[in-house]
Amino acid sequence: MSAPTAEPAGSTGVRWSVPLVLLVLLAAVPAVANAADMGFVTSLATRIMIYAIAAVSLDLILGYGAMVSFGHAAFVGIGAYAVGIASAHDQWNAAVTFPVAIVAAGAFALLTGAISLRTRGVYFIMITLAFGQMAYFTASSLSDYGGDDGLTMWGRSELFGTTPFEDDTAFYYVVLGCLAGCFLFARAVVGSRFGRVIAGVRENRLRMQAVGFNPYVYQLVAYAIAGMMAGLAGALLANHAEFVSPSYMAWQRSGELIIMVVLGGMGTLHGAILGAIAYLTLEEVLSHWTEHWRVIFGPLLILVVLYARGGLGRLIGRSGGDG
Amino acid sequence: MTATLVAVQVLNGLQLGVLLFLVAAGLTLVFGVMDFINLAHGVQYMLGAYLAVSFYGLTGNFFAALVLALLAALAFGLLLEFLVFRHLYDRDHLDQVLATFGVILFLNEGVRIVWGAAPLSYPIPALLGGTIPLMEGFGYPIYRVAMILAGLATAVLLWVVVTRTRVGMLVRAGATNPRMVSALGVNIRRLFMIVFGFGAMLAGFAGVMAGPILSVEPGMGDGVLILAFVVIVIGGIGSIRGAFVAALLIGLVDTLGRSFMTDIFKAFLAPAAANQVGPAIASMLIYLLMAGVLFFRPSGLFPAAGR
Amino acid sequence: MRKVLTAALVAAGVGMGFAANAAEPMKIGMMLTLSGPPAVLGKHIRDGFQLFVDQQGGKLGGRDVEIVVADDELKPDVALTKVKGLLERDKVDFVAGVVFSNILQAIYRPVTESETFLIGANAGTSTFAGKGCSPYFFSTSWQNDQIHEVMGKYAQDKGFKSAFLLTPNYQAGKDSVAGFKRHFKGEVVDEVYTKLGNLDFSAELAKIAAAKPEVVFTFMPGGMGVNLVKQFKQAGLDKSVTFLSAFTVDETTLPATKDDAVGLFSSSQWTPDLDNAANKAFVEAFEAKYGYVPSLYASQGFDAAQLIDSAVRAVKGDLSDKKAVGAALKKADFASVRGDFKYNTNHFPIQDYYLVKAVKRADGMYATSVVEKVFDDYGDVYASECKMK
Amino acid sequence: MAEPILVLEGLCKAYGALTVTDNLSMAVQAGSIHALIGPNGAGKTTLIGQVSGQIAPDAGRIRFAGRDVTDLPMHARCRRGLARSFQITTILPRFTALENVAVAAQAHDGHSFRFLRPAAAEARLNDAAMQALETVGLGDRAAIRAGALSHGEKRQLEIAIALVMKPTLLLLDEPMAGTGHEESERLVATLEALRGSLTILLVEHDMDAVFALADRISVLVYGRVIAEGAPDEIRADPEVRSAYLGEEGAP
Repeated sequence: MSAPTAEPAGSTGVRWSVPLVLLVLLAAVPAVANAADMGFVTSLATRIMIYAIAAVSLDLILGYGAMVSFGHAAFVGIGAYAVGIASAHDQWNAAVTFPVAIVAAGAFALLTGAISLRTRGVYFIMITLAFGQMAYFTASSLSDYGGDDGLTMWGRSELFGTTPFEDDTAFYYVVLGCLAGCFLFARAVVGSRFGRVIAGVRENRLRMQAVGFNPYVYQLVAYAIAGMMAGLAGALLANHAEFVSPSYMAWQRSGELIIMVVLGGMGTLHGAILGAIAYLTLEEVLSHWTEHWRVIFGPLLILVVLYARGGLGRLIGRSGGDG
Repeated sequence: MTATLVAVQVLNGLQLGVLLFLVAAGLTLVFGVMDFINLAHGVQYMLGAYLAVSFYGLTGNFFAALVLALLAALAFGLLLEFLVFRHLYDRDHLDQVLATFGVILFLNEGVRIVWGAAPLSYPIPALLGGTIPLMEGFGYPIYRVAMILAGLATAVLLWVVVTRTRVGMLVRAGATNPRMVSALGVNIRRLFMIVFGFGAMLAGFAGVMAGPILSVEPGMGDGVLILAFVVIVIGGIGSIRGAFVAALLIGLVDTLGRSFMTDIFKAFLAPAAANQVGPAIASMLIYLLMAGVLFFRPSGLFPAAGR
Repeated sequence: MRKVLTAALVAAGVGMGFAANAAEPMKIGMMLTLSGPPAVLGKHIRDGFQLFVDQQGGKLGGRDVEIVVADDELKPDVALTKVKGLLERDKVDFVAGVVFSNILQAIYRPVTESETFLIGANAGTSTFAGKGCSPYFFSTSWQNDQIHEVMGKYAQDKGFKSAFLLTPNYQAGKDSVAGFKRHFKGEVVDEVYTKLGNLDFSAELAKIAAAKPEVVFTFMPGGMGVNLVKQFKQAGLDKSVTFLSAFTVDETTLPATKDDAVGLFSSSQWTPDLDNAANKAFVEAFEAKYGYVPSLYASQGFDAAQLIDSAVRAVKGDLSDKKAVGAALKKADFASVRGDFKYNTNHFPIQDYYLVKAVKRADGMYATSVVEKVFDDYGDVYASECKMK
Repeated sequence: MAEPILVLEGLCKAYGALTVTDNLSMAVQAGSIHALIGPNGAGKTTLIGQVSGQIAPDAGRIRFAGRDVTDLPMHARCRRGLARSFQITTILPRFTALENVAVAAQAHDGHSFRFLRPAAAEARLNDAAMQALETVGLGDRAAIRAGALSHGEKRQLEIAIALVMKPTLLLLDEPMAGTGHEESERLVATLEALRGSLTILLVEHDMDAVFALADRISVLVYGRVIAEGAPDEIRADPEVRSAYLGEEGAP
């Protein structure tokens, strides 16, 4: 018997067709870019996909769990620093550094989440900001690792002696693979027993307690999962930029991640990817056009809120979906 | 480290606290009464300062500039309410965040186009120009004392308005139970407009006051906005009293931390290590404070009842 | 509009491609911080650079020039993406500019490894003056430490006994303290590190008053400097303490500090009133065109354009032989607005450094003015670590 | 007689100067339907809150199925077989009716730290949920979003959610409130069918329903039990008549 799902967004068709189209388009980017002799687009798209991973991880807790983390960039930064600091000690093996990055970010999420999840609503937003800022100032004071200036990595990670990250196109597909993996994992999670509990707590915390769930534990685990996923994004970002910097953890970055998720349409997962693409592409295109691009970008965001309720994802879901 | 130095730093802390209170008061009202997250509150502070720059240029008089800038800030706040914010009252918090973030981007850049990227300023009025000698070779500027007094006066005024007037009664009721207020048949739209314009004016007032001692530059409101959010969350959303207490607390903790944290670490660390750890801890002190407060009181120090 | 269209098409994954044409003009990418509070520094560099290009009728070294400006937003990873755009999309022949060290850190490798010439018009990180020096990197500014060394040397020469050091808590701040201490041997009564972007210095000023130093040395770029100077004056500390600074009192902050800064000391390799013909012409043209007084940043931008011009002219516009271009750049065969200018082995300038102070000019504008020369033909200490010859 | 399934000993709860539960003691026998009546403001919902674990009492103990549960949080009591419905409808509005019930079934069927397998495909959960829905007569409404159900249906859904957990003690807080006559009758029939298979503590204003269902009735006034007994005894009790029944004008 096929029961309908607890997922709030759109029909099954939209939920799978939009991300599928997105992934196929993304997979074609390097070939098109190379054919057009614009290798730089590959680099831009790599960065967009890395942010998309972070945005998907945020949507998992924000869109499905109503946990608005305003310190999400800290997880990205911790993942990046794990790889960067390892490189400073001549540890380049991704089989070591990536798990370390993911575990470190997850551990930070577990620790800070355990405290933050005592609060709700705006208080939760602000306490996660507080922890993000603490991470930021800590990274800024690591003078052995460049302090505020950041740390240049003199290369990219290796994997058992091979260098799959060195070539920009190969690295692109590594990132794309990670994005697809994270997306599919997140999709599975929101439909699973665990995801149902998370969504249930968002809907009505009291009801979930009254049927025997301890919301705190489930939210904490979800928070840690999101932190780990963001940590992976950070490890990729460090390899992409070959550079790590405290600015990865600045509150503005956390804010941008929230903006991406809301812009794309929260609680859909593919909306987060769409939001990251729209936000960063618009920024790139507009800023290449005029120095004062924010004068255009700002009102665009307002228009999206006023006229595209539910974000860009819903817009597509309405016009192109089968529902 | 003398008693005088500590006293001066306490004064400095109060002055920062008062400034934060002026910004936070409007923010907490708008949030508490309308359940509206207004990220654009910081740019309203910035606008106050920029408007004062222009009006000072026109009139050459600080107080004339102050009055004109306040009126302009009020008008601008109402304009924003009309154009953008009123369409967002019944929306999700995150929609409000996205839209008001758009307002920030637009205004920060707009200010840069109109007034240029370079920092600007206007002088302290001659009337408040002197200093009060507190230490040898160091005077405490009278202007800063005036700022503290003006801030305290505003706090008292707000207290009177909120506790003694009909609008204030509605505001308090709105912070506790917004649905009830509209059920009372009050014109909620008008109440929102009043609160919003008033909040914008308070933020503008803080901007005007800060102009002569801080530099007026694009983006100057962003950092203040975050601090104001820290203040209202520690104080408890919707609570003017909470905002006042929290603002002074933040002002004092931040100032005293910056002044003495490194010295404290020097007591048991090598100077080089203390110079590294001290400033880092001092920078995150207010965030530690916020995390600590929320750990023990998850709805802030003075939670509005019923929320 | 074409650019927008292009980028949009490519971003959508259906780009057609506009291959670079050999007959097209020489392209120069400028990587500058043009948003947020420090935007004014980037603006000065760009205006200075643009002025020289305009004076040459839109050409450098006889070739038509197209300038592509990129705003790094003071975010290293944004800078990295954009510099890749400059290199791979725009196929620029030179990258010029870079205001902040962390941005230089982020883009240094991609630019130099692609064998594109990087003309640093401000940030002078020690790594790239020493071990990390590159045949593709040339600076038209200074190595970070040197400006601070000027102040340490001056304080030492004048016999000041005690100093209070105040800088933001980040790497450049710590470097500035190290630079100051290199020559200053008196007592450092306290080192205070403030949060980057700190607005209110009342707490620090009270500490200075309590510590009673003879001089205070500070490095507070941008808006921080404006605040510090105004508050320093308001507290009346200028009467008892000598104010020495670096990148704090200059033409980017003087429009805001005005009279409060007059008489305060700073250090620089250049001022608007520096007495040489090239400079007189530069300042006059700059003020006529933009209506504000140029700063050292503007002068560095102007010299960066002059440097490129001289090298392109020397190779007769043929940029294919990178070695020849590098050698031509190394000669620095142009009349720098700062007077003496030649390159050290690490491609940082060997030049003079001055003690300068803020003055109000006869025309009512505020500017810096030379007080005395502190170093003559001075190179930085990291050059010995650089393996280039 | 066996030990009562629920024993309350000296419960106290006050909000400021207002005492809502005043040194209250009572017991509920296993397998019975025990009704709790009283005028508005008597403290019935607060008492249910304390029994379920939503509200912590200021003093006193709560024993459930032979164990002291006073310090256990709500979800832990629930896992021991104590289920409740709410006076104010408390459901998951964006979940379907089936999912509302299935998620409750899930809480009592193994653990929920399963991340990959689609919960919607777990036949055991769906079957149990469907059965509970059919018990309350919502079988044909399973695929409707809970938020879109009628008020009466939402009340029935609450019962289904409680039933699927197979509780030993079911706390029902005004299940008939706001429902129509037919729906009430249907609910009475549903509860009647459950008699004997579990214990029910019922708070209800609908006196027809109370006297039709209850084995025992406790009357709560100002946080105290002023009378307790079989329905006939309560009906005859003059104190109850004056304090409560008379006021309400009920039979």
